[in-house]
Amino acid sequence: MENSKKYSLRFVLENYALYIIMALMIIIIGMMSPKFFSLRVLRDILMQSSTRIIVAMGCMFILVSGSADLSGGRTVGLAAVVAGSLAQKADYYIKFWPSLPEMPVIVPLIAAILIGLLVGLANGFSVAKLKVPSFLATLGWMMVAYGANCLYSNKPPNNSQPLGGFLKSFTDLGTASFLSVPYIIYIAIGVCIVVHLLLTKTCLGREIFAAGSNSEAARVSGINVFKIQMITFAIAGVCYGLAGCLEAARTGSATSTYGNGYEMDAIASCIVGGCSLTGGVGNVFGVFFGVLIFNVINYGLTFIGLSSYWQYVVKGLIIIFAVSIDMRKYRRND
Amino acid sequence: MENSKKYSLRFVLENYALYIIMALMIIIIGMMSPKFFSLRVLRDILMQSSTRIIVAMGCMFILVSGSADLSGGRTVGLAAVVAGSLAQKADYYIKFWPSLPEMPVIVPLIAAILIGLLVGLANGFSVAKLKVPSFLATLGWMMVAYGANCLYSNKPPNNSQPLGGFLKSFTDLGTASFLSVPYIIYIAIGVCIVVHLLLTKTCLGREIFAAGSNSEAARVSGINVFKIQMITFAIAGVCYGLAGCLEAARTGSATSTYGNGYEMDAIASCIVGGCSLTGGVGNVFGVFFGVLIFNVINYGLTFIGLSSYWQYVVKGLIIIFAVSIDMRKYRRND
Amino acid sequence: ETPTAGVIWYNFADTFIQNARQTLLNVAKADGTVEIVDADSQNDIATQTNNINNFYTRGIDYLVLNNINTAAISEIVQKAKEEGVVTIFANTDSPSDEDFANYDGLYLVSSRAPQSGTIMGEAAVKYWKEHPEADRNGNGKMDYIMLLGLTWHYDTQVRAEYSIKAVEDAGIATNQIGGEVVAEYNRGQAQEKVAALLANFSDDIDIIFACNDDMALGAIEALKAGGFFKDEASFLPVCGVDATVVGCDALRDGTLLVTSLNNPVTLGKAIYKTMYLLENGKEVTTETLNMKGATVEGHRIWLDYTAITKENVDEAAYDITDTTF
Amino acid sequence: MQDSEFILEMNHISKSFPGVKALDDVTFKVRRGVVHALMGENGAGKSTLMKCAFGLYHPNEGEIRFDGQPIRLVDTRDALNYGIAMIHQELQPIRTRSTMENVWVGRIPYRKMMGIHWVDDQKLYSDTKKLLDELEININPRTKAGSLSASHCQLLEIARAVSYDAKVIIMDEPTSSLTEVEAELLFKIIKKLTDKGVAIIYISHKIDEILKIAQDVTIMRDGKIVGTWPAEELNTDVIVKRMVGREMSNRFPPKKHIPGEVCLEIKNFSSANEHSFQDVNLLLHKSEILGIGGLVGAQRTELVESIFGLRPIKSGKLILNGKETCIRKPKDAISNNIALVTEDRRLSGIISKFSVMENIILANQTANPKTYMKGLFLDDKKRKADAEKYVEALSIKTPSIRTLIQYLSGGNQQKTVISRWMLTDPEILILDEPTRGIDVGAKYEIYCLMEQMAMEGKAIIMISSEMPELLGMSDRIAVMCEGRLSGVLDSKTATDEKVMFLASSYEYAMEE
Ligand SMILES: Nc1ncnc2c1ncn2[C@@H]1O[C@H](COP(=O)(O)OP(=O)(O)OP(=O)(O)O)[C@@H](O)[C@H]1O
Ligand SMILES: Nc1ncnc2c1ncn2[C@@H]1O[C@H](COP(=O)(O)OP(=O)(O)OP(=O)(O)O)[C@@H](O)[C@H]1O
Ligand SMILES: OC[C@H]1O[C@@H](O)[C@H](O)[C@@H](O)[C@H]1O
Ligand SMILES: [Mg+2]
Ligand SMILES: [Mg+2]
Repeated sequence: MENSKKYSLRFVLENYALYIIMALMIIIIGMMSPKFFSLRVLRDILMQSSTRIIVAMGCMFILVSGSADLSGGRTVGLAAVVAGSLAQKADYYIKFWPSLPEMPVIVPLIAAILIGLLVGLANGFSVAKLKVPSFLATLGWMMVAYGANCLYSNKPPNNSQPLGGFLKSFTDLGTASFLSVPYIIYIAIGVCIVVHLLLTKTCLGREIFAAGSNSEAARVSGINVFKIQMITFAIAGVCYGLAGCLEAARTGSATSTYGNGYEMDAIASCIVGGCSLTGGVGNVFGVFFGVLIFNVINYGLTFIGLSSYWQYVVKGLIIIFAVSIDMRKYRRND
Repeated sequence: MENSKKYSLRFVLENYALYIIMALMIIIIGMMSPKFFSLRVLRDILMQSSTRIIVAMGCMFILVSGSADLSGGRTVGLAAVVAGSLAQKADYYIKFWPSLPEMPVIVPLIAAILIGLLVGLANGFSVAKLKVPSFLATLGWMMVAYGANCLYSNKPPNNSQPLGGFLKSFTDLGTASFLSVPYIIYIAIGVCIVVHLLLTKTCLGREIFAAGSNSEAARVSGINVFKIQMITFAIAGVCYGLAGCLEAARTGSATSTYGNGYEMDAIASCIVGGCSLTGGVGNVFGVFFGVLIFNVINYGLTFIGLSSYWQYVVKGLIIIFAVSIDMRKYRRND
Repeated sequence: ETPTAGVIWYNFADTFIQNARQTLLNVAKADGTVEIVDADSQNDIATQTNNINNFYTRGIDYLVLNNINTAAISEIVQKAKEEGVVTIFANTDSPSDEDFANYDGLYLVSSRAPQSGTIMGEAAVKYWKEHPEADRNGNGKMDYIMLLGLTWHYDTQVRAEYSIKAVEDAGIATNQIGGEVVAEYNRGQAQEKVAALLANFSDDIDIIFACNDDMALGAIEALKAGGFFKDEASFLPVCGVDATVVGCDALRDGTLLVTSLNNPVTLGKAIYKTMYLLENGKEVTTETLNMKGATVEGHRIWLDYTAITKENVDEAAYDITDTTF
Repeated sequence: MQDSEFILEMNHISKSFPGVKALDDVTFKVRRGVVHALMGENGAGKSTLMKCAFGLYHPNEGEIRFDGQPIRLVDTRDALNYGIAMIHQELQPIRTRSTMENVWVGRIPYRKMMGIHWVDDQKLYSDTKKLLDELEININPRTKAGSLSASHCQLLEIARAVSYDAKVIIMDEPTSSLTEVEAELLFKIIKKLTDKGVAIIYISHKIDEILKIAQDVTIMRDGKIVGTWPAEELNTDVIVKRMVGREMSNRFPPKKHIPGEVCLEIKNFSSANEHSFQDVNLLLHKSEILGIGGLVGAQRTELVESIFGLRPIKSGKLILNGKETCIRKPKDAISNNIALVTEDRRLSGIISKFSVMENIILANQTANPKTYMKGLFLDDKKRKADAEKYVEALSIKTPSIRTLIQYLSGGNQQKTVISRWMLTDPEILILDEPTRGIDVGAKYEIYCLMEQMAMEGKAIIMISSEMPELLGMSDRIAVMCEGRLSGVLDSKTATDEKVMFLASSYEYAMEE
């Protein structure tokens, strides 16, 4: 009895370490400032997490398939700028495309997604066909995407100014709410559900896992690894494109620096959420939670007024601490 | 005959693809601007590569041992600032440590190396003992190092301003020459030779390779994988620390942003040079060359006056192109 | 052989820099006296060091340096002297009098960075005095959030310092909320940080200073989401710097209190004209330069920041395609 | 339209790798519905030939015909589409996925809805269950492949190959990690398949098996075909002679060693893993070869790995030469002169990116670095000399000692790992399935080396699932069953039946 109880407590602690640490963090912050326990804070955190969740979902595909993707951030940036440039009011005085009429919100959305898809396909082709290691292939296309973004943004009359003057229908995407929950949160959760279904319930998903876990075994079993890699990179690209569009809508602006660093945040969140850089593992809930934990740390530390410098230190230590506790679950049997 | 000749040309093209591409690049740039063929350009490129080479050597240890290291850049930064703060002239008007006397150049050098070592040991312990995935462990310590750097730099009277007023003996480390070759180039080449000998000619080196290639087999063969990981991270840290000190000496300055992004450049150079993210492979010459090719691209594109936006695009495309050609050598036999 | 100027900007991704750069390129192309090649330091001192070196190797007649290595100014000047290249420090911390004495070919073309901070501070003081309700928690102190750009960046440092200095010089006590809030000149980051601070300190915050417009606009978005800017009563003063297009939009909307213009066109033209005058063997004086808002003191050419508010927002317009000088 | 008596024909196939001509004008024809054995020494080119037939390698020359028609295999999908399936010698399962997904990977049953292929998990499960039941394989379809033992992985591979409904199934050493009981199972499966007209290409080094199940036998040597014969015309000696190229009268060297005093004793050894071995007591003498027999899952591997410090124990004592010794990690074991050749050479044996030389000297170099150093640095001469000694002693077939081990044939990789440990000159050598995948000639050489070590006073523990080996080499045979030691037999009196009996019940008193 005694023994089994001890075992089960330890079991819970080890298996839910991350959740427990996050709960503790929330409790500590809440004790320092009870306002933390509010719907508003919850909504803020979810909102701030939403585009990152979408990026992380894209990134998860890549990690599960056994590659790495550094192009996420810059693709978000490129998509944001392109979407923004197509979402301006007709009478805005430095309109990016002066001759274009006002367009329904679907146009910038589709454009952003297509941009993402394009980068994704370029990545996929370089990795799957040209056999460039994914780290380098996506680094290369990241540079191209960023360069293209700078060139695009610099086009007169914009001349690298932040884009603004977006249509309300567009900014609503990122700021308006339904039942006091911002659309953007629905969208992020929707993406999570789709990704979850895709990865766990469809043949494609299973093949992605198989190819990522052991591409040699997948190949000899007749899986078209080339196709799988193209599709994963394409899906990831679509996620980045969507996130870019939402990022522009949410902030009401876009510049070429948008998205910078998101790829690292995404990879980190995925790994905290249980993905591995060697491929073949990952689940939507873990990654969702991985993003959340980073955003709770970010938000919480700012919330209590900790200086940015200390935030870096504390954040780094929390990550190492939390993950090292979390890792104990894999060591139980030796 | 016919056949064998064809084979051998193809063989050369495939096996030396990167070198050939670099040679072509140099020839093209030289044709656009003949001044490129000068000793001064060569010296510039080597000088600009030198700290990068040292960082990449550190990074190579980590990759060979089967981990990844994101902390390189920020460790360089921290070491640069600490070294700089100990290398100021006694009468400099915003002296970081007003009460310290002028010290011999060995003091900041040792301090920088110790800082690097410290970060390295922290990384190593987190990976080897706490079993935190190296990506997250080094990401965490990178944040801590950066936060510490910001806090340190922000100390009055410095208030986050770039450190300057270094002793000549210190800046000489990075700028003075012997036989018209800058010291810093000797140092970088010296580091390469030491690393080469260490990796290929010592038991430790072979054990690092073994542990990186198949850690389970290495463990069964009596290799202390914990020790190996600690040592590799420590060596890498020492390289970063040294590089940080030299970076401060070379630029005559140091701020908390020093080294930002060096880790990615280093990893990219290593992979171009033949390392793999899955561990167990890598050689000094390849990595040396990997760094060089990036620096030739950077230098050359600036030299011909290509706008930096186009540089991103061109650089990204060159990397993908060059590496995809290079990869053909692995496909010769199916 | 047309003389060549090697121009090094700290970061092409910076809107202001980009416009100054473009202006300089346009003017040079139209005029043809001096040819421009430029390089991007990508916000990194080591890269800047490389760039300087590369230009010397390549061979240039003028070096225009948007310097970020403010700790090594004397060394840079010394090296320029040795290379015999006329050097213009552009929009950065000024070399010292000794440096100018040391090298005759040294010039500075720059805004007075502290002005941008002072303009924010003075606008804040004006607002504070005109609006007794501005002390929202009634503690008699101006409770502010300071959004920092890149921490070590000279502009950030002086903007933060001089805005608060102007407030305190006016006899108003201040209180900083949230410590150093670093948002890297970035709108999204500022938005997220301010949202978090608002959730906790909503009733205390009296004003937000931002070291550039992008961060100010991020703050405004967060404030809007936090229930501000619904009407007169829910106004909260936010100050920015740069007078970007979107910044001016916010002035017109009545959300941004003040910004200041460091006119990139003036900077680009002043740099070019300085070289033009030197090429033609003329001295650089306020008169020979003959540009609005530019005053010459010895080899220092100072450009004024202009305070921009809702009233004079049209003055913020500039045209980078204008090549007259 | 059966216009050919052969289902698969490979004509004049050649294939080269850098430094080796692996296949040299090989012609190989397989009749319908028969078991066609392919035999040859390690490195003869058997796997390479089969990889060509499966589209994994592309021959430099030659033609492949299927059902009389010439075919071109761009990749394995083409082979599978034609109806060629393969059990791979060196393939790992998809460790992170379930058994059932491993079986059906690439062909997962689905239901189409809204144009999307939704996995039909129920069918996936029931199909797998049905298949496994039919084959009498006892694995839960939902078990993760990564947690299956080597033999279960092999059974999984077999199930997968069968599931394709192929016309030709290539089996590359399917029984190398199976015990005899499981091998019998495979033979039953093969019988069923051939009855349905499926042709089986069967590669094995176990001659008894071949004689039992094959109709045709092709023998290869050095990348060439020696010939093809009906199995009834052959016997062990003929096969060996044709494979090795010389007569081999004995399968085992004569036992000359005489066991001496006790050198290792384990008392009440229990694994920290409660599902593994419990309360094991065992003695090992100098100059003794102690065999350990048992069925798959008997926890033999766990036991020896615990002795070696690879796995933690909960309780028990280990007494080495009369002294109680604590071994927590392999390094401790090695410094006590214990060596272990592990069961799974891919997982814990070879360093695939190392050369043959470095693989051979790895353990010894780690334990005694000074041996290989000249001044501060490693001395290649000494390293080379040691490596070459064993390449010769075990006739490891490799273009050079600098060739990466991953390019060696399976059997030669195994020999390399064995040499690694022999080189450390241990007092106690533990071998876990040492001759897995090794040809008869090389086996004999390994047995000779074991005998020689025993003569020198060393002790050897050998886990083996090959009954002849167990009976032929051991002085005593410890038999395990479900984590318990069920008995120790003296090999002079031991028989197949006695071992099998003990292997299936541990409530049996010690004999001795
Ligand atoms: N990918 C490869 N690269 C280089 N050499 C190879 C490769 N694959 C096989 N070889 C070489 O081809 C020869 C034949 O190898 P193969 O694997 O076909 O032997 P095998 O008959 O299956 O032997 P075993 O009984 O040990 O499995 C060997 O000398 C081997 O070293
Ligand atoms: N329940 C299990 N979960 C995970 N791994 C297992 C389990 N059972 C056995 N294994 C692994 O399978 C391998 C062989 O298992 P075990 O020791 O039970 O068999 P054995 O009798 O040694 O068989 P063999 O004759 O194949 O060596 C070991 O590496 C062991 O860790
Ligand atoms: O000079 C650097 C800084 O310049 C400011 O004018 C600008 O607002 C900031 O974005 C920052 O770039
Ligand atoms: Mg107040
Ligand atoms: Mg084989």
